[in-house]
Amino acid sequence: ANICFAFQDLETEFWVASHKAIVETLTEMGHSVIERNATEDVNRQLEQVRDCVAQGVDGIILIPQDGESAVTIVKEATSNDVPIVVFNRPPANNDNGVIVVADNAAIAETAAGFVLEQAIAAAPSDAKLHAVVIVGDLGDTNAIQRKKGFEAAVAKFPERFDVTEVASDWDAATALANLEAAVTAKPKIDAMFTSSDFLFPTIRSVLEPRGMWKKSGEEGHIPLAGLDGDATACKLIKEGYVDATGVQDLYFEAEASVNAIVKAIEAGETDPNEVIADPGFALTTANLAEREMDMWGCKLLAEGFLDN
Amino acid sequence: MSSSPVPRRELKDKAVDLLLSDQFVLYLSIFYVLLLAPFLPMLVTPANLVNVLSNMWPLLIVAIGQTFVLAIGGIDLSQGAAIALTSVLGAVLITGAADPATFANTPIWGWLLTDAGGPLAGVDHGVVLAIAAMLVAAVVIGLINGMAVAMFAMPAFIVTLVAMMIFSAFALWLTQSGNVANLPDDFIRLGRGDIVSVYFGAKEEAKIARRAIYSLVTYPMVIAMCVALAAHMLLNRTVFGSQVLAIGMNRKAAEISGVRVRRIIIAVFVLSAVCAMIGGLLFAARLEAGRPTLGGGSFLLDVIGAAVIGGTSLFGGKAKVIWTFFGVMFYVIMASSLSAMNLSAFQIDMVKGGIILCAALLDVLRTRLKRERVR
Amino acid sequence: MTDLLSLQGLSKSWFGIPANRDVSFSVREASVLGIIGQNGAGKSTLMNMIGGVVKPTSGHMLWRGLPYEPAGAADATRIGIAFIHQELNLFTNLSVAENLYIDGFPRRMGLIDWKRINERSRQVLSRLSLDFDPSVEVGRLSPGERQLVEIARALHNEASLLIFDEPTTSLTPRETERLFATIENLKSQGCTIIYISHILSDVQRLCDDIVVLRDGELVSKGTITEFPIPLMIRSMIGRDMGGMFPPRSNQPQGATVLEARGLTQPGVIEDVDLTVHEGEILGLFGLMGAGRSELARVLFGLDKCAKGTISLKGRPLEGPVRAHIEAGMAFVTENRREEGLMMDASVAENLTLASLAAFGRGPFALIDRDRVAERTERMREELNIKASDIHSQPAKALSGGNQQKVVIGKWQLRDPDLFILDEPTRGVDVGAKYEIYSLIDQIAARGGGIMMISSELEELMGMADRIVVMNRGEIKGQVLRQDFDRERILALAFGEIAE
Amino acid sequence: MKRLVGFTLSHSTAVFFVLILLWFGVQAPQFLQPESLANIIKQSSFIGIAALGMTVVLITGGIDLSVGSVMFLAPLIAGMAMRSFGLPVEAGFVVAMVVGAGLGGLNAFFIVVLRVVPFIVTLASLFVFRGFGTWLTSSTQFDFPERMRTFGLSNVLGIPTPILVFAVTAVAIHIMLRHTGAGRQIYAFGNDREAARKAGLAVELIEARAYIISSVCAAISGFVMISQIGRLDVGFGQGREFDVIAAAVLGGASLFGGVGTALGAVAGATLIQTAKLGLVFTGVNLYMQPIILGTVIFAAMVADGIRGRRLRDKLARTIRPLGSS
Ligand SMILES: Nc1ncnc2c1ncn2[C@@H]1O[C@H](COP(=O)(O)OP(=O)(O)OP(=O)(O)O)[C@@H](O)[C@H]1O
Ligand SMILES: Nc1ncnc2c1ncn2[C@@H]1O[C@H](COP(=O)(O)OP(=O)(O)OP(=O)(O)O)[C@@H](O)[C@H]1O
Ligand SMILES: [Mg+2]
Ligand SMILES: [Mg+2]
Repeated sequence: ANICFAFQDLETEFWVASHKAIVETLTEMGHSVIERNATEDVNRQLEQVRDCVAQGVDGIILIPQDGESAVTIVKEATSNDVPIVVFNRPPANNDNGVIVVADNAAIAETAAGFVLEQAIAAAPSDAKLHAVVIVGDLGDTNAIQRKKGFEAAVAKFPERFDVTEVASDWDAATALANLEAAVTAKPKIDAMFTSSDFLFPTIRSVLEPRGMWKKSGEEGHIPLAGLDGDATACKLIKEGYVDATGVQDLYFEAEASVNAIVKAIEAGETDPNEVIADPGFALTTANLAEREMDMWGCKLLAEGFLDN
Repeated sequence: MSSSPVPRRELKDKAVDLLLSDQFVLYLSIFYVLLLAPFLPMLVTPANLVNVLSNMWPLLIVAIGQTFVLAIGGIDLSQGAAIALTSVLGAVLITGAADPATFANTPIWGWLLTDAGGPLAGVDHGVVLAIAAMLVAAVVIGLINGMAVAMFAMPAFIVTLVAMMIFSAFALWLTQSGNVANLPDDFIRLGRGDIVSVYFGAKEEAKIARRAIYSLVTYPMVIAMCVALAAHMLLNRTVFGSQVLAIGMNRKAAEISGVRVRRIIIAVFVLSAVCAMIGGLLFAARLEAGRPTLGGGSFLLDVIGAAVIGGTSLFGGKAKVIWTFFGVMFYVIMASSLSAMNLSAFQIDMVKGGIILCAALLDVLRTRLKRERVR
Repeated sequence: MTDLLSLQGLSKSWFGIPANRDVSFSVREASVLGIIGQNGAGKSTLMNMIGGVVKPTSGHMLWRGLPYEPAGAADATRIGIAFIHQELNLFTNLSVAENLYIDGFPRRMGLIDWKRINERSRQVLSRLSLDFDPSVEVGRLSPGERQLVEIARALHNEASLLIFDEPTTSLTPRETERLFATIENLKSQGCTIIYISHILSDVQRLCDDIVVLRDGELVSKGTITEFPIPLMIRSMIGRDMGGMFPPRSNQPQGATVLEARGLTQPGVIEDVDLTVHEGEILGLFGLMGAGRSELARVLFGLDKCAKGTISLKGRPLEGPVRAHIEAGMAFVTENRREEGLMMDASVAENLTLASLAAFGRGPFALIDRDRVAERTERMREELNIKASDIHSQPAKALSGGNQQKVVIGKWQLRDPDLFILDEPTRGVDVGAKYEIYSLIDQIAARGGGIMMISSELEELMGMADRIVVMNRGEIKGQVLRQDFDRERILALAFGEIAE
Repeated sequence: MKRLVGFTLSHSTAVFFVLILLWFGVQAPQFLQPESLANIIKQSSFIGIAALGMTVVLITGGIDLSVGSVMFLAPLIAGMAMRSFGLPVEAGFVVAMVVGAGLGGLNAFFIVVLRVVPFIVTLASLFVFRGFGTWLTSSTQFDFPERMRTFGLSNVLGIPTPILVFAVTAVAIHIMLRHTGAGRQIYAFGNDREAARKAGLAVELIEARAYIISSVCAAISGFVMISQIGRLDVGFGQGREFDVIAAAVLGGASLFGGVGTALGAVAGATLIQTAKLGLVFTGVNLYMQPIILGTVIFAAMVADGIRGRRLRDKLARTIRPLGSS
């Protein structure tokens, strides 16, 4: 079949890995794939999906920019009788299409909760603790979801944490500058959460010269958590620098999406409707042993992804 | 000068004529499509052409506003932010419902926005009132830009860059990054409503598939054509337009000749913001949500790029709405063809840059011919 | 004597229209060659070809008997040609010294040797008796001063051929004298000079040989003794001219058009009283820097003034330029390139700029194109503007004199009551000057008042009913037509006497 | 009192700068500590170095939109070379500069030889350069050898390397612009291209040089930034052209050519970074940060406008001595 794969960008490892997984699986199954990169522009994405529809594709896999645009685009497809699967980011309502989702906020909450607990455990019972959160681009739903997840985790320990929010705009250089300033302003840090794993090298560059980049168990280690579950995070968790990362099961999601679309096309169904949830989990120093290979980043790592 | 046979000479003259005319970019677009059509047959399918056109209208309206600013030798980087802010504002006013989970933390929760939606939800002519409010907001943005440029003699680039930062941040802050959906149908129809639709195919088909029906005339098309026509008259046929171009060519001379330079500069920035708002209205309507991130990313480069490819000069004094029209057309056709080429996502940018360069090179050739042309 | 440079059948066309056709002549070493011709005759184009700025369409040149084909201005400089362009070619954002050395700075250890440059610049400037600091930015100099800097730039190169394309348009008599002395001096040192000017008396005084161009062709050449001024004029314009100035067709009538009282702006002008009557041509004379242009700008509302009142036809005037224009004022500035014309716009667009509103029709002020075509065409005929097509030819492709006419025409379309003309005939040929004078006379005859600023005393004495003389921002006195006396006016201008 | 007002007005930009420092300093005293100030300068170097090059292009009356992509592509190729040939970081640095020069040369070729407007050329190369880089990496991140970070985080004589590179670039551009013939000719070119040609200057060379300088600066800026992180993400440098132009324009360069200084670019970049980091220091709400930052930049431009006007008034020509009437 002829399948249109419309995604919102390819700028982080997670999206690149998803992209690869989906395109490769489809091609292996003998389908032809039309790729459309919206480069984070919803309008362009809508245009691209319309374009796909106009080309007469048999089905669409969509990675939307956010929930609201997803609703519109799904409607665009279904009203033109093209089956559609939404990958990873849930539409604001689940009335149409096959929806494969992970709950960013919940995963973030688990991962952040893990390091906050560690911080609490290490400190005297009444001490006020300082947590730093690196926030993504405020125009990006994922960033907002992750920020919310972190806030929910903090809310579980009322009155215990002072939070410093650091803007990154999903940009390493910005994150470096801002984090460096934040650390200078308030050098005592008890826990840190980054909204995306891709910022770990940046965090390291800030902490290392200040002697704050320590392995778990060493004096001065800052409990550190992220989200995505990429290869670097896996490596750092194994080395002990990082304590937790929120993981979405990328391979599960990709496979579910591909299967759903193929099934719909084969059945001639134009408006399949189903929600497939990826529960996700947090890979932590605690569950590393048993769950390592559930994390896509660790699989990549094992394949030698970082040895280039 | 040479003694070449007469008919050949005429042919060459015709070719040169073609190259030098105002419609050059139109011919370029047609030539481009014809060149690619054998390799990418889907490019010329009615479905695709309709799609290309539908992508063109909102961009065209925004680019027209930009053309006016370019005509006075300015630049308006805040158009994207104006789109974001006005779309959020309009949507907040008319939305039918808002999710507390998303909006409870916003500064407007409780007084402007509640779970029952905005103040104009369900009100008679609520959409019209909301659009009026958006218009007012756009005028205010334009006034701020224009006054800073005209009164404080600040460079337009920095003024509008700052305006872009502030207004888009303001839009994000208003909704705390939330997109405002649940808009009334009257509003959404503006973005996709068909006025005339056509169907090419067998008549006896019992049920016509939705995708076999092509929207030929849509609301966005009508709105954009009206704006374009009005703008064309305004810029290239009225006293106001001549004064705009005069300012772009030589501000001092215009001032000494009694042109109300400041007032016109302000008017031009207002015009630009209003055009942005109308374009944004169409974007918001077809996305069915007001979005604080609308018009972000490389949108502005598309807008300015389209205007400049059309032939409008960044240094002012040389601008035509019709040029922008064709420039935008070329731009959307290019985008569509890039999709059709089915390049890998990793190559698309390179090809895009290459096409822009080729178009510009043809333009250079054309200018050179113009200069050397024996009349 | 040998020929330094000879031109052989040089031609140049712009857009297929010939600016020079088959021009051949030679320049003798250590002589001054005058080139004269009407505006647009092709003088500057010819010089641009010699200076390597423009490539000939056909023909060739010999330099000291050898073929000379400059690829750019740098080639001309290298073999020893210095060129003072008609339109100033200075960089207003750089200092005087930098302008002098821009094509080759003396260096020390790879970096510019500022000390040496400033010293040498000062020397070059002092040759022209200029005493300003070479580190001052050119943008802050008056047009006259800029012209002198341009001349200094040519002098410092020690060139063997100097081309002066209308060098005195912004100079005062005193500076002109100084320039002439410099030219004589250069000649005696063996330099060769080509001198272009519309001031024929200067040409006669200075030059050894004459070349006359008309419509791009060489019409006659010879030694200066063969060319008395009337013959020059006849060769240039192809007919005789009765006199330099048209007869004044009216006497000023009583009513006051412009009245200024006690205009004062600290540091600029001081307690200026001025009146212009209907039908009167008021000449405003002064030396460069006397503040005439400043006064004009104040009158026109372009610059503020701290004290004083201006009224037009009895109505007090305040506010921006626009109010002044609407009340009936017009202002032809001395800097047509920066303040007068839109260089890239067509002649017609320039002509209509000041009266655009009048061409608006209907509620949206749509431009009435037929009327524009008709009025501009009439104006072109009235002013005899030489342009191939006023709707497509840009102003920058006109000769200097014709550009000036366009600026005047722009205001003429408004039919103003008071015309302020700042150096209106700068760079204009005798024929066109006569036309501009006639135009001024007609405006006056129709009852308009005219204030004419000029550095050419002859022209003021020929045209004005009354001459007011300024010195250092003050009015030093006025002389009525019947009392016109060159010595007295100059004395007033130099501030040697006052009334 | 009057003198104070006069001083404030004629140095309004500098005064404004000090006020910003004080304002944040009062709220968060650590902001004024040497470590923090050094950090500001270090973080300014990224945009600052590129703004120095951009200033040169702006002086010619052109524009370079491709800097963001050069920041990405030049270090990438340098990194690949470092990894394939085991080059030391210093050699990688040189490779980045050479690549930068090449990319700038490409821009210059289209602008100078083929005479396409700079805006379009650099808009196209913005896409082409980034596209090429994305293609090289298949859109994944690129990890530099560990020695890269050692370089980026090192100090020379107690001065962090990024600051040192920033300073050297600034001095080099300053001397080039201010004290060499080539530099003064760039100003002349930007003031009046036609006059420059008539004066016999090699206008093509002057213009080409500007684009090469700009790209080299962008390459340096990207390389130095990346050397601090050790990893190059695909989105690196995207959209930075606006930051860079803003810094240059805030520093006094005009998009219409003819004006601008190296010092101005440094000041512009530093001012913006100071405000940015001040907001982080004082813990301002993330949503408010861009709003305040925009306001600060706007105020700085107004202050600069006032200074300009004062300067003009002061230098205004007097025909008669003041006060003598
Ligand atoms: N750059 C140009 N493009 C097109 N036409 C030009 C250009 N420069 C000059 N011309 C035309 O060439 C002709 C000769 O112009 P030129 O400047 O040589 O006259 P001129 O004798 O110097 O006149 P003036 O005394 O007014 O300076 C004119 O008709 C003018 O319109
Ligand atoms: N140092 C300077 N700084 C700024 N502007 C100057 C300077 N010198 C001269 N000008 C400008 O040059 C123009 C000529 O002024 P000036 O007072 O010399 O006029 P003028 O008396 O009419 O003399 P002329 O017209 O012969 O030059 C004015 O517009 C003036 O503003
Ligand atoms: Mg001439
Ligand atoms: Mg004057």
